Amino acid sequence: MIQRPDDFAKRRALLAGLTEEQLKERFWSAAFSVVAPLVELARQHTSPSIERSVLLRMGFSSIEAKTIVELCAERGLLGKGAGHVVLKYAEARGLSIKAAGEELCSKKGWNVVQDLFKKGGGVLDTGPKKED
Amino acid sequence: MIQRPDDFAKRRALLAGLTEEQLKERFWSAAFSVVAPLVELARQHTSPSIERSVLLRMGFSSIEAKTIVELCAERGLLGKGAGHVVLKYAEARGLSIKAAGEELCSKKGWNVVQDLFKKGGGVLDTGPKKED
Amino acid sequence: MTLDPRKKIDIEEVLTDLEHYRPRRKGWRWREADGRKEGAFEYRQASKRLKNSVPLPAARHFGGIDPQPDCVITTEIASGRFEDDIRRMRMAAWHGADHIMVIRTAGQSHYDGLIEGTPEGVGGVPISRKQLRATRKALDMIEDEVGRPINFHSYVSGVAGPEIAVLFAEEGVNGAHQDPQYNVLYRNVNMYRSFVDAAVAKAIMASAGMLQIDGAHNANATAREAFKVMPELMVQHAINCAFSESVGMPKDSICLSTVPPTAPPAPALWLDLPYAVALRKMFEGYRFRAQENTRYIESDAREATVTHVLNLLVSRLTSAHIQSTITPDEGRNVPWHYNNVAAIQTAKQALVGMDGLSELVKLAEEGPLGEKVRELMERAVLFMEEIRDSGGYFEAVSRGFFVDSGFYPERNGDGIVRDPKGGVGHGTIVPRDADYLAPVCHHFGYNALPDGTGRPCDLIGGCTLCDPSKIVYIDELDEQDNVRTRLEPFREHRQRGLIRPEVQWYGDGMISMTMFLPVSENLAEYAAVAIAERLGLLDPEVIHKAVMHPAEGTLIELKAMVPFDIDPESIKIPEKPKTLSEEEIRQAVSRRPLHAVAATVGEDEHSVGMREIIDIKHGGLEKFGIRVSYLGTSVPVEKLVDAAIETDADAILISTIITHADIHRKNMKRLHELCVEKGIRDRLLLVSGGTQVTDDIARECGMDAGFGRGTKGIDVASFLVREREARSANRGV
Amino acid sequence: MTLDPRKKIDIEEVLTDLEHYRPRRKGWRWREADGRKEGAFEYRQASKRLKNSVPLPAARHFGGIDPQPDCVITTEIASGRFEDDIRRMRMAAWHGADHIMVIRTAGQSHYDGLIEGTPEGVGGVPISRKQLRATRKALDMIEDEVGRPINFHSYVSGVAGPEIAVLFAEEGVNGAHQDPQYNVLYRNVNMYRSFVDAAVAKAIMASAGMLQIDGAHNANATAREAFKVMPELMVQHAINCAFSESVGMPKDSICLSTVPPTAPPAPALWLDLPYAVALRKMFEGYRFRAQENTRYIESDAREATVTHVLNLLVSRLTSAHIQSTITPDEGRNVPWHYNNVAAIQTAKQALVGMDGLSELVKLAEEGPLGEKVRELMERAVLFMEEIRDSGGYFEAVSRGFFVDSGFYPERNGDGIVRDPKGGVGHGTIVPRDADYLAPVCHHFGYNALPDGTGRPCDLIGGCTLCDPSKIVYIDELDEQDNVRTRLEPFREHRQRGLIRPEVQWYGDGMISMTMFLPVSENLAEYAAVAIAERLGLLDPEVIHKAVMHPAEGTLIELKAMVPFDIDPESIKIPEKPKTLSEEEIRQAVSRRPLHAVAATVGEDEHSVGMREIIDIKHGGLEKFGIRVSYLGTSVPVEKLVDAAIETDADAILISTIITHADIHRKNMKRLHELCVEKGIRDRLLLVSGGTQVTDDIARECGMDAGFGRGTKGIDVASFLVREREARSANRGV
Repeated sequence: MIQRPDDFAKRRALLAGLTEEQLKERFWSAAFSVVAPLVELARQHTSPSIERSVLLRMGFSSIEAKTIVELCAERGLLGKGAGHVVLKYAEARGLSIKAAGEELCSKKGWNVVQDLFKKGGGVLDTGPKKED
Repeated sequence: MIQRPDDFAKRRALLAGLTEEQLKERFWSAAFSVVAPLVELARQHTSPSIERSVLLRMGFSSIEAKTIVELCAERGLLGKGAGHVVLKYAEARGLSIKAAGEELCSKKGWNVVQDLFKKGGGVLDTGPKKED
Repeated sequence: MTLDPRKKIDIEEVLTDLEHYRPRRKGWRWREADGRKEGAFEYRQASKRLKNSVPLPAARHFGGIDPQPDCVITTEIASGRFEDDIRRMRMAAWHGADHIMVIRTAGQSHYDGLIEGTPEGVGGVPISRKQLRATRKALDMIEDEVGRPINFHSYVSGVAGPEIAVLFAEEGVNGAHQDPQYNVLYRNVNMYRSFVDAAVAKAIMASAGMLQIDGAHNANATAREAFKVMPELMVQHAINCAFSESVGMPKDSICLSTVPPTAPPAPALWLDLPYAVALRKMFEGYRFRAQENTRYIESDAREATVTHVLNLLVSRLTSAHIQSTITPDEGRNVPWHYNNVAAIQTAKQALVGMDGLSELVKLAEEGPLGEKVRELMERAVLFMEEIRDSGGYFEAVSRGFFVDSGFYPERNGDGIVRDPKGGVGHGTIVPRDADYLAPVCHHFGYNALPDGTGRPCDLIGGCTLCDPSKIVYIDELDEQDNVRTRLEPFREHRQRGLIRPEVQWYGDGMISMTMFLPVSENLAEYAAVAIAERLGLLDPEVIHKAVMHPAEGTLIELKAMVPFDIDPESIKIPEKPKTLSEEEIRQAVSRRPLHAVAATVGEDEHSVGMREIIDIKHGGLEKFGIRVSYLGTSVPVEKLVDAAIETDADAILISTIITHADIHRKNMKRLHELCVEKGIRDRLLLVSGGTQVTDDIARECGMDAGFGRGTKGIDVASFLVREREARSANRGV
Repeated sequence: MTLDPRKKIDIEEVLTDLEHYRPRRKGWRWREADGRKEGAFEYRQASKRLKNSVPLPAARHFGGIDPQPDCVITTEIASGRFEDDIRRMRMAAWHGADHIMVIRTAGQSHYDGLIEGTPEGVGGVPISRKQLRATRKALDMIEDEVGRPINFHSYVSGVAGPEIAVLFAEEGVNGAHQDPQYNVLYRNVNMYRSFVDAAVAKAIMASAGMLQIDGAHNANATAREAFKVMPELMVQHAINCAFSESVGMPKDSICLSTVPPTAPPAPALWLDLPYAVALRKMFEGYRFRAQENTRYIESDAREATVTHVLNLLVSRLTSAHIQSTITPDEGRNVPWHYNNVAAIQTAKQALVGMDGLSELVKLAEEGPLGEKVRELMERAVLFMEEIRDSGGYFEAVSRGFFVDSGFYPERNGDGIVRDPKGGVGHGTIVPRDADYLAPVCHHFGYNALPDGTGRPCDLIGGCTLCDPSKIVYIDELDEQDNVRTRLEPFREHRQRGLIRPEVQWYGDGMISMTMFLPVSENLAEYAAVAIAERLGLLDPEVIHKAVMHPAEGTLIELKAMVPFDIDPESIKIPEKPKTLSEEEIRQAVSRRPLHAVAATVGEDEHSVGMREIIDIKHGGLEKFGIRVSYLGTSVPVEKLVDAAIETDADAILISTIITHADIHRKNMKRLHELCVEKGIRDRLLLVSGGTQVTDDIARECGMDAGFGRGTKGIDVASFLVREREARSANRGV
């Protein structure tokens, strides 16, 4: 930012007449406006760490989670959800979740997965969706 | 003092109605009553240290002052004032204050002093005058 | 598994069967408020008493009370080895800490995934499942020992936030730092990635009832003039608060990390108090963690302590749900464990000392305080609105809105600038497709769960948050860098109980030395190191210096390593004599009366100790029927001997405190010699006491016994009765 | 004779021609109030700036300001040797003390007369004319050096009060303790003698404009439960105030010595604040000296410091004309000189930190505070009235009214009892006869001056108070025990500038060591002594211990003597390189541009230091035309090297603070090695900085230079320019 002198006296003119309660309302209203697009961004995106967190919750080790997410990402499948990938593969092959994941870890079954998600899913992007 | 429970609640009845200013007046009035006899005691008495302080102020060394006061005390002359003794002796002998004190220090001239204060002055006492 | 206060915690035992250990609870615990009496006093801001604890030193004057303040007290632990952390946590808990914050190893925030095992860390420990589980297990034992829940805390930041949040939820971590702004500004993590991850992490944290602490205080620590950053701090707090609430975190789990922004010689309260008040108005309903100011901590531990107390004053004049502590050696090195304890003691002492303060004084909102509060609030509103009106948060960051050293709306143009298309993790977020699915519970964001799904994890037969048996435990991945290899070299050392100083790790040998040298600063520093080297200490390093006067001298503190152990077998500890029973003493005295004369000698007006030894009301000698003639204070030794002869006493008791020029020794010797001269030494028992007296010193000086700090009447009574009987026996009486 | 801040005070010079030295002023001096700006701040409770001083350590963040609080700050000095006292006073004055209180040697209060010469004291110095004159002479030099009047203070108590008062008035002592009750209760001086002497002493003190401080605070230090003695303290203060006023002392020369009566873990403010308020109401118009609580000082310096700050808070919430300081080591030994400085720094720091506090908060007199204030005042009134109604003061003392541990009117029957017909000096007062005469000025009481006498001393041609030339100076009485014999053994030591630590006296060799031992309290104490002995230290003695956990370990502080000197000739101090002039640097850079890449490395967010080195606004590198690409914080070393290659930089500057596991060394080595690997080491200047970095460490780790705390931009710029030129020269470029 460029330098700017302290022009508070001028800027506060807008606020001088407000009660404390009004001031707070104004602050929080602006704060929630500022975060709203951030929340929306988060709602509509995922990340490697998020997907690993899903796999952890599904009972995979951190090592397995890392491998599966990497393999998903390479195949453009993160937008489907890595857990989703494992789940669909397990259902398709009649395996337990755990066994399905282990197979995928050992790089088996990915062609099946690709078929299951024929559309292929999102590609890596570099910013928020709305900016794409 | 014998033990006594905290009967403040009872005792304060006397004071409860007073303003803060009245409370302060009462405190200081009692305080000055308590010290009045102490001040009077001090006004009417002297001590070896007081008399030495007089001699110091007259230009004697602490060693001289100590000797003169001891010799005065032995002769019951403290009640006259040790400085007074030196002064009278100096006047009687036509000596400077300093020279007079030095003579008295060397135990000379005390018979002259005794004559100068024929009444002999007070004796050591063990308490305030009014209690004698 | 329970701890015995007399035994060290057994790390081997902690590590045993860790695979199956489950935390016994989740979620944050506040202290149980308990305005109540302790000893002679009533407290207005106290919490439940501890079962085991170490009170403040001065507590011995107040019956050993250890009142606990109302707020949770934090200690930050960063030894780099979790096995040493655990011991430090136990010490901290005994002094009143119930929020144990474990600092992560340097670099973990850029580690894209979880660390497993127990490698050694730098500036903190690698946070891993094994480390967390072992620590939580130890803390469960420690909380039983002290009788208060202990909150375990670490960091859900960096590029692995969601995973770490899951790990924390699974392993019973009770609180965590989570603030996507921290990643962006101070860890250079890509801003989109930070916020996307944060939402998921926060949702998981909320599910486990964790308390979230934000990261705004870092702006304080980073800004050039921390006291100008106040409007921005409010903005940063609000962004994290609003974002957290928006993703479903309850307001009372959202805690602001606030720091009084300045420190003396600045007029600290004049700046800090209005800010604290403004925050508490603006953020009503949220929780407050009052952190210490670290921006201005230098190497002077005294200075850090005083500033800490001023910070605690701000807490007491406003409010704090959590009171953080920073070790007073923060300005010189990685914290040493006894400094964790020092900081906790300072917090406890000051908070208890200021108990009820806000009932005694009121904030003067009508004066300059109110004006400054209002001004800060207005500046914060303007800041937030400028962000909104300038294209939003990402735009603001990319334009250097944050950590500018101007007092907003003033701008110095030196804020931190981050590129939205840069930073760690740039290019890694992915839009969720229409059929995106995450078949687990407490997941945030779009999730195309099939219609009719109950719990999301029903799709997979349960997730780890619902069924912890599914959690996969990994022990170690690195055969060299783990707790067992670290413990091995000291195995025999531990078993033999060899003694070596430490400040950070078992057996590190580090000590500190403080010395004044009557020379200038520069020379003093090198001379001090030379002294340490000549003493045979290793690696001496100056950790603090202070000019007392440019020419008259310099105070130096240095650290160095002691290069040897002390074998406890080689130390002779004199046994503490057992006392007789009260009844035995009373009978002996009633058979044969015992009379003592007593006084403090020299110019010692400290009669309290002696009077406690004598006085019947304090269980002193009189209680057992021993008659004591107390001659008063500053009594010449001669007078005591005369009195003993006159009254045909059996004993002389003297008390002395001044150690200057060994006056206590001289008085003791004089007493002994006088009694010899007067031919009464044989029939008199000579006893001396005082805080600096030991039995050895007293005996060297001709006394029959000496008693130091902590002596009770019964100790002296036992000695008198026993010694008199022994002498009678010798004389064949 | 003036002092040079770069030179030690020369005691030989102070002693020269002392016979003819006259104090240049008499009477007490307050600080000159001066609410004013210092650096970025405005102070409401500040006094005039000092000419020379040592600021607080944190002042370096605020332009080195050293704001001075409004109130006089006291330090108490008690080394036992006045020649060492003087050095300590100089150090104290540089840190802000302007009230130097010299403690008297043990026994002097029972010495019936004046001491002459300079014998060594115990717990203080023998107060004599020579000692006073030499000290005043030194203080006159010191006050010129610091630029503020220094008040010199000692004791007019004991059985030689009137003489000492004369001595003080003659020698320019500015303040003194005088309270006859102190003699009676704590020195067992006969009560009649005490009051008779006191009246004369006070009148003389008043004549010289001395400030009088009373002795009531001793009841605090003596009572078993000091917080119950509050009504009595008010009574004691009032008796001395009323007595002093009655003998002619002006109200504003009468100063109460008040102490917050309690300390944590008691709810200290809850008890101390109402008491402080009650006192200030009841004693309006008198002066207040706020003394530290010493009743509850233990051996823990940290604890003492925190309690001190709470005491300072009481002063700031009420008022204090004088703020006393007690050294934090009071609870363990006779104060060490650097602890005098520590306590003064604490007072300055806390007072400045709380500048203006009473404008920000108001006493809540409507609540419990007001009730408690009223109660204390009422209890004091009842106490005073009971004395009056029970036969007066002497009767009250003889019945044990004072220092009873009950909360008046409660009585525990354990007060101090004194016999009116006993005590030191019993039977020595004499009634003044009708013709009693004292031919000197400022004499109190009956004086049968002849009619028409002008000044009383006209009778003798002037007294010493009117004509100082009459004062008789005695040099030494004891040929063995005097300052010259004490200085002799160290004459050569001083001349050669040999270095030995000290804490009390020149060359005493004493240092302290702090260590944590992972064993129980009892074992730790003996093991610590064993360690000190094995290091070759003499007479180790434990001065503090603190249980960290009963089984996990104990903190030990011990003192011991270093048995050798360090010869400064044997120490090699690396020379600080002189910087180039700004113009030289600018020209060199304009001749040949210089570009650096810079970042903090590792996980280091402490960018302030680095930014100050770089930033044009802070006189950093940019100011000289050096271009710096700042890459931010926590930047991996690899990235820096890449950036340097990309931009063809001439230098890489890194900053690092964390020393844990030697991360700073590792980062430096890694940077060096990477540059070697990439083949660019020769063309790059590698510089590292940080508070823990030294040039030696940096060079060891492969850097070209290292810069530590206090570095300025010009230091780094000079190095870069010089080193680049040196290299070019070597390469023949």
